[in-house]
Amino acid sequence: MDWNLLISQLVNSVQLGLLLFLLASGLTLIFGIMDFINLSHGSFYMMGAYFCGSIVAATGSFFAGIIVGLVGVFFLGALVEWLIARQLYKENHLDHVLVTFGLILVFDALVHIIWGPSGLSIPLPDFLNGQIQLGSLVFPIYRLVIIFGGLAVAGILYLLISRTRLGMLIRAGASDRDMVESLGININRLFLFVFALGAAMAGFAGMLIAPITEATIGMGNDIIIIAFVVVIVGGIGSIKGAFYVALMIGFIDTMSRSYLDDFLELLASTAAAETAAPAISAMLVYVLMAVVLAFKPTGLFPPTAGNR
Amino acid sequence: MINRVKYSLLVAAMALAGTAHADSVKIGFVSTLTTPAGVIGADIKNSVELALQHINNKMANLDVELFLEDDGFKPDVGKQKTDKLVKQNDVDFVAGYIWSHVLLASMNSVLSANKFLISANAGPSQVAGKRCHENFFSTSWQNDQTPMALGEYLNKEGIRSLYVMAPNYAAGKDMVAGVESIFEGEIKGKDLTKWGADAQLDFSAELAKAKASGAQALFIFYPGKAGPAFLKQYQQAGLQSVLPLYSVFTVDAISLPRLQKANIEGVLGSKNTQAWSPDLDNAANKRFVGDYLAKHGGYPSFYGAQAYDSIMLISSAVESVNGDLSDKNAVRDALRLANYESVRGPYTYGNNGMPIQNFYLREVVEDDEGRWTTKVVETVFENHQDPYASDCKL
Amino acid sequence: MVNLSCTRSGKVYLGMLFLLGIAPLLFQWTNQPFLLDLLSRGLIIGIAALSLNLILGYGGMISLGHVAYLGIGAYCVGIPAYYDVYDGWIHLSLAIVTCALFALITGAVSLRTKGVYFIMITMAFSQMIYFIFLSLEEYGADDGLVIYARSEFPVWMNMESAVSLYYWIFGLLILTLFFIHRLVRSRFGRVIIGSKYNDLRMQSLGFNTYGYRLTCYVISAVICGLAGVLLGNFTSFISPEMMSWTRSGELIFMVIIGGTGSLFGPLFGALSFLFLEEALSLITIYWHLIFGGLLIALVLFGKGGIDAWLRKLDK
Amino acid sequence: MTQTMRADSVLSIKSLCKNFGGIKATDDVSLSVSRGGIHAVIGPNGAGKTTLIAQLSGQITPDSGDIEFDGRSILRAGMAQRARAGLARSFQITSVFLEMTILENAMLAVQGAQGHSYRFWAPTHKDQGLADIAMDHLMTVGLHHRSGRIVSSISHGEQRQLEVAMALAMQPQMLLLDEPMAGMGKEETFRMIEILSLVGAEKTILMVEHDMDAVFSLADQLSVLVNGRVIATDSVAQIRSNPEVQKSYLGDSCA
Repeated sequence: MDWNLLISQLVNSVQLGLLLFLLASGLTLIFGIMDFINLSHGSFYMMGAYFCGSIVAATGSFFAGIIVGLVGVFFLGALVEWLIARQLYKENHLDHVLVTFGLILVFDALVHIIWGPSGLSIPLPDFLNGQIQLGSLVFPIYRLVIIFGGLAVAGILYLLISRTRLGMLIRAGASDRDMVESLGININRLFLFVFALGAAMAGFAGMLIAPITEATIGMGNDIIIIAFVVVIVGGIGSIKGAFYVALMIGFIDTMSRSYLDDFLELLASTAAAETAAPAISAMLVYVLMAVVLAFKPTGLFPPTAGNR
Repeated sequence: MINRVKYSLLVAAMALAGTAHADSVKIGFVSTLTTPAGVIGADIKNSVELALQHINNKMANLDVELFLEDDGFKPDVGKQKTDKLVKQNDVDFVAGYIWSHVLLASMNSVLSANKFLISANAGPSQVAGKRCHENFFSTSWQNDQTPMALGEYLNKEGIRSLYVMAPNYAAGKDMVAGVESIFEGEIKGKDLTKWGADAQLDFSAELAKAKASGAQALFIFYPGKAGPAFLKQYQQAGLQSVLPLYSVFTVDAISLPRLQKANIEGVLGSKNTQAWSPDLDNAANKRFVGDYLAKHGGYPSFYGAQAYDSIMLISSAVESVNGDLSDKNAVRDALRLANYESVRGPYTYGNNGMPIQNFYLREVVEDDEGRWTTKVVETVFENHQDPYASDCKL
Repeated sequence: MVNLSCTRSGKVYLGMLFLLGIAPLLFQWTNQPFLLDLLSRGLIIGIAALSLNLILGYGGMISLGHVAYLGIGAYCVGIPAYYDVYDGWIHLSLAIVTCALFALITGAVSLRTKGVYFIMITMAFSQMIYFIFLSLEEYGADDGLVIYARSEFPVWMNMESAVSLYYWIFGLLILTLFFIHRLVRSRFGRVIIGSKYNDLRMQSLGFNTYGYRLTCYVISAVICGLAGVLLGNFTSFISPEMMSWTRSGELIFMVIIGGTGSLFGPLFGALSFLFLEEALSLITIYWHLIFGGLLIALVLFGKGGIDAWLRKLDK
Repeated sequence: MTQTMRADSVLSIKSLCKNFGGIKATDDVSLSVSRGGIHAVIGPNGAGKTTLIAQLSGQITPDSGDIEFDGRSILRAGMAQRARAGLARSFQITSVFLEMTILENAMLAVQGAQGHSYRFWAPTHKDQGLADIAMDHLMTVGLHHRSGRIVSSISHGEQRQLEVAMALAMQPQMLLLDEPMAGMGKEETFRMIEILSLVGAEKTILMVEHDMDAVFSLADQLSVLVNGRVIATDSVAQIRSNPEVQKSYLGDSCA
């Protein structure tokens, strides 16, 4: 066993898990509170990356890109809520899926028109581009930045949810919407805020990953399905569930990508193992979901509702 | 309402098909215009348009009608579009195809209709070997050849062990097979990563493995958008000093400007192999690259060069039969001669329609105007034929 | 239940079916082989949409994994053909058995969940199938499998020519329509419809709805698998890409565009979807923008889909 | 606790308990419903009446205790199985099929009583065997002349009547009625009392009800449920004069 490799892969899996959490936490809130399935949540991830990339290109400052990008996605989220999502909370899930799928197409095409098909690279400031030596291990600094950024946002979200009045309302909304309404809260404004907050977190995830993978069209469409898996397995509306499951899926995905082919070679020919390994490691996430739902049909951490 | 729409669509489609001229050369061109890979398609489109401009949109005094189709990076869509070109537009030639799996899915539609298929990029081993066809010609290469050239160079450099990474699809497997077939050292490890519209772009786990493997060098094949993403992560992981990078079809005129923008200087000086380079010294190439630079402000990619050649190849055949496309045998014989000024210099065709051509080692350099581009260092293979030609029974 | 030929919408539907029946003659006459292709494809997808509508529209089971069966059906042509087994009866029976088995197993697990969880677990199972085929090096994996010859049947019913294949498709379409028409009016169908509206109530009426829903799910999967056999023959190529979850999403949209829970709606929803896709992509490479906009507008303003619009004729 | 165990009891509930996150919704409930009578369970809001019905019908599984129906424990049977065994239930919130006609609703219930429905071909609307029986039950509740109406277009009271007709159509031994008068006006309540007294002559009924007038005019036996516990079970007259019941229930809510 190569311990250095194992530790590197653990770090990588935490990084992936936190990115997933940033996406999934907003998704699970929107899902839990508004009962709204937002397939286009991944579009905010993409828009975050593009906003940030444009600002970086214009100002040369990565941090300006992050700040302005966050504000931009927050307002974009608010706009989508106000224009479209709000009309649909009372409709059935099928309508949500249809409309938000339409939104994905619209966002992708808009990005294609505005930024072209080639994608946008986001240069990092030099001090983030290097590596850091910890004992015999070498980590790319930026990967650690992603981890700290993700943890910081998770921490802020935790404080917001557990320590503030707003958080109390959000928590209450996730488990019992009628209760919040009966408290005389302006439910429209709460929904608007939650939606925009979720969008901003997704956008933040996009900004974090874009310096590595570039901002590209449709970059959110693949990861959003994994984020949905996180939400479902974690239990709809459960931030805690989203956190644990995101880390778990990050772990499963990274570890299977790094060790599965060696393992499969014990069972099948090398050529077959090489082809099968990436597919099977991608499949494990779905196997996990199916198994969890088979035994716990409402996910691992369903938010406990007062009445049922 | 929808019925009326449907009806008028039907009428429109019929009208569209009815306008086809009898006195024109019809060329269908399939590439990828949407999805992030659309950036390749854009370069190809520019080059095809430039080629048509260079021949004044005429072949043997016939107007050229070009039907550009988008495969959406999906084999089944590519096949659907190919069927449309063959059946509705009744084209004489179908050219293009960036992706091997799209070509494999689509080729039967063209060949069984007794039309000519000119691959401007994809060169899967199946087409070169068992599934070869007399109406198939390539203006690119067979997938294995370029990595073979690289493997040859690695041997010469005395590199003894290698880690290999490529996307998990037809071309990726061919590339890996190509380098493995000729590399004499040890392959320390290999990763085939998820490809397609939702390709894997975060290579953290694989890079960590590659580094831990203790290999002397890293071989990769990451075309399109995955290339820059990979190179960035490679640099961020600080692997330049530990694990020198050798690539095929990854560092090109599409990725270099973006790498330059992102300050990925690690790529400067890196080596790759290719059958073409923008600095190749021949008249056709100078005209192509010069005009492309003037028109679009950047270098054309090898995709563009091959697409440009595909139009020129077709043109040469149409000219030689004086526009009489009904004589398929004559057209085929003319194509087989490759009697045109290719931007890669002269080459010939093997029995399987694959070029027999030179392969060069190229280095990434900065040109006089500060743009990053590639420059030929040496010729690795001369008049190289692909290894599958012997499997082809033509 | 009113008879089809008595209402104006019914007459429109029957008229369109008639047009579909004579379409090959029209296309041959006008020399439009590609339109026949387009229509063949449309009808195959249409059958798949009808089968999805059986569980989604009538049974309220929103499956985001239905294309898996289309893909399994197609691979049931492709894999035997890879071993030079071209007997059509083998292909058909293989597709029926495989789809039924897979539906039985996955349905038994999936139907324990409700609502969004059902949507996601069906998606998970179809992704598994997608990745399984993606991992099968022998059958082309990512690159897909080219099918070099069509399924073989006795001469009088072979599917060699484009027209004879079209009539195969048309035949299955008519059978499917008639079967679903009878099914939803039978005792079984009433139970399925009842459990869509109120599953608890159905149980309290003594129906073990789980069993009925599972049966319905299996029937729907088998129909979709048969459409898959035709799809494999039609495209003569099958790749895992054809089973990705987005394609299942598209299938749902076809059902909604056509009108959920209506007999003919999904068929014409599928045809409109595909024609629109084809037509818009002719106009501009940015066609997704228009298409997406239309989908949004459809939900916000066009309740009930094509079927609802046509039914306005009846009033 | 008053516990009357008679030999001829159809349904007997033994020490039934159900907790929801620390709240005792059903707290050691024991009851016995004798054959042929109307047994009513009353209690304030949140006393656990609907939870009790839900456990009897199989919708909710109790934490402990036993339910015997017709001498056999039905604890392990699912909802559908209990319904087929002759224990029919109506719901507090009207849950007839709004999109179907009155007749179609009743026919579904008849279908439920007639064994399995794995019949895929013959259309039900031509099935005279189903329709005739359904019409009989609709006649009992007085809806037969409106059988073609879509349920969403009839009044709330009529929907409640349809609920009862559907429960009857299952040909049960016993009916579990969850607030059959819920949300009804005076007229409608009166009509329902009439129907239920007619039905009660033939079937055993266990009903949960708020409307005291209705309960007092219909029930033979009464149980009072407060905070998940049965505080009294007795005849109507006895309960009316029971001081504890007066204090804890009747006094407050029926001012």
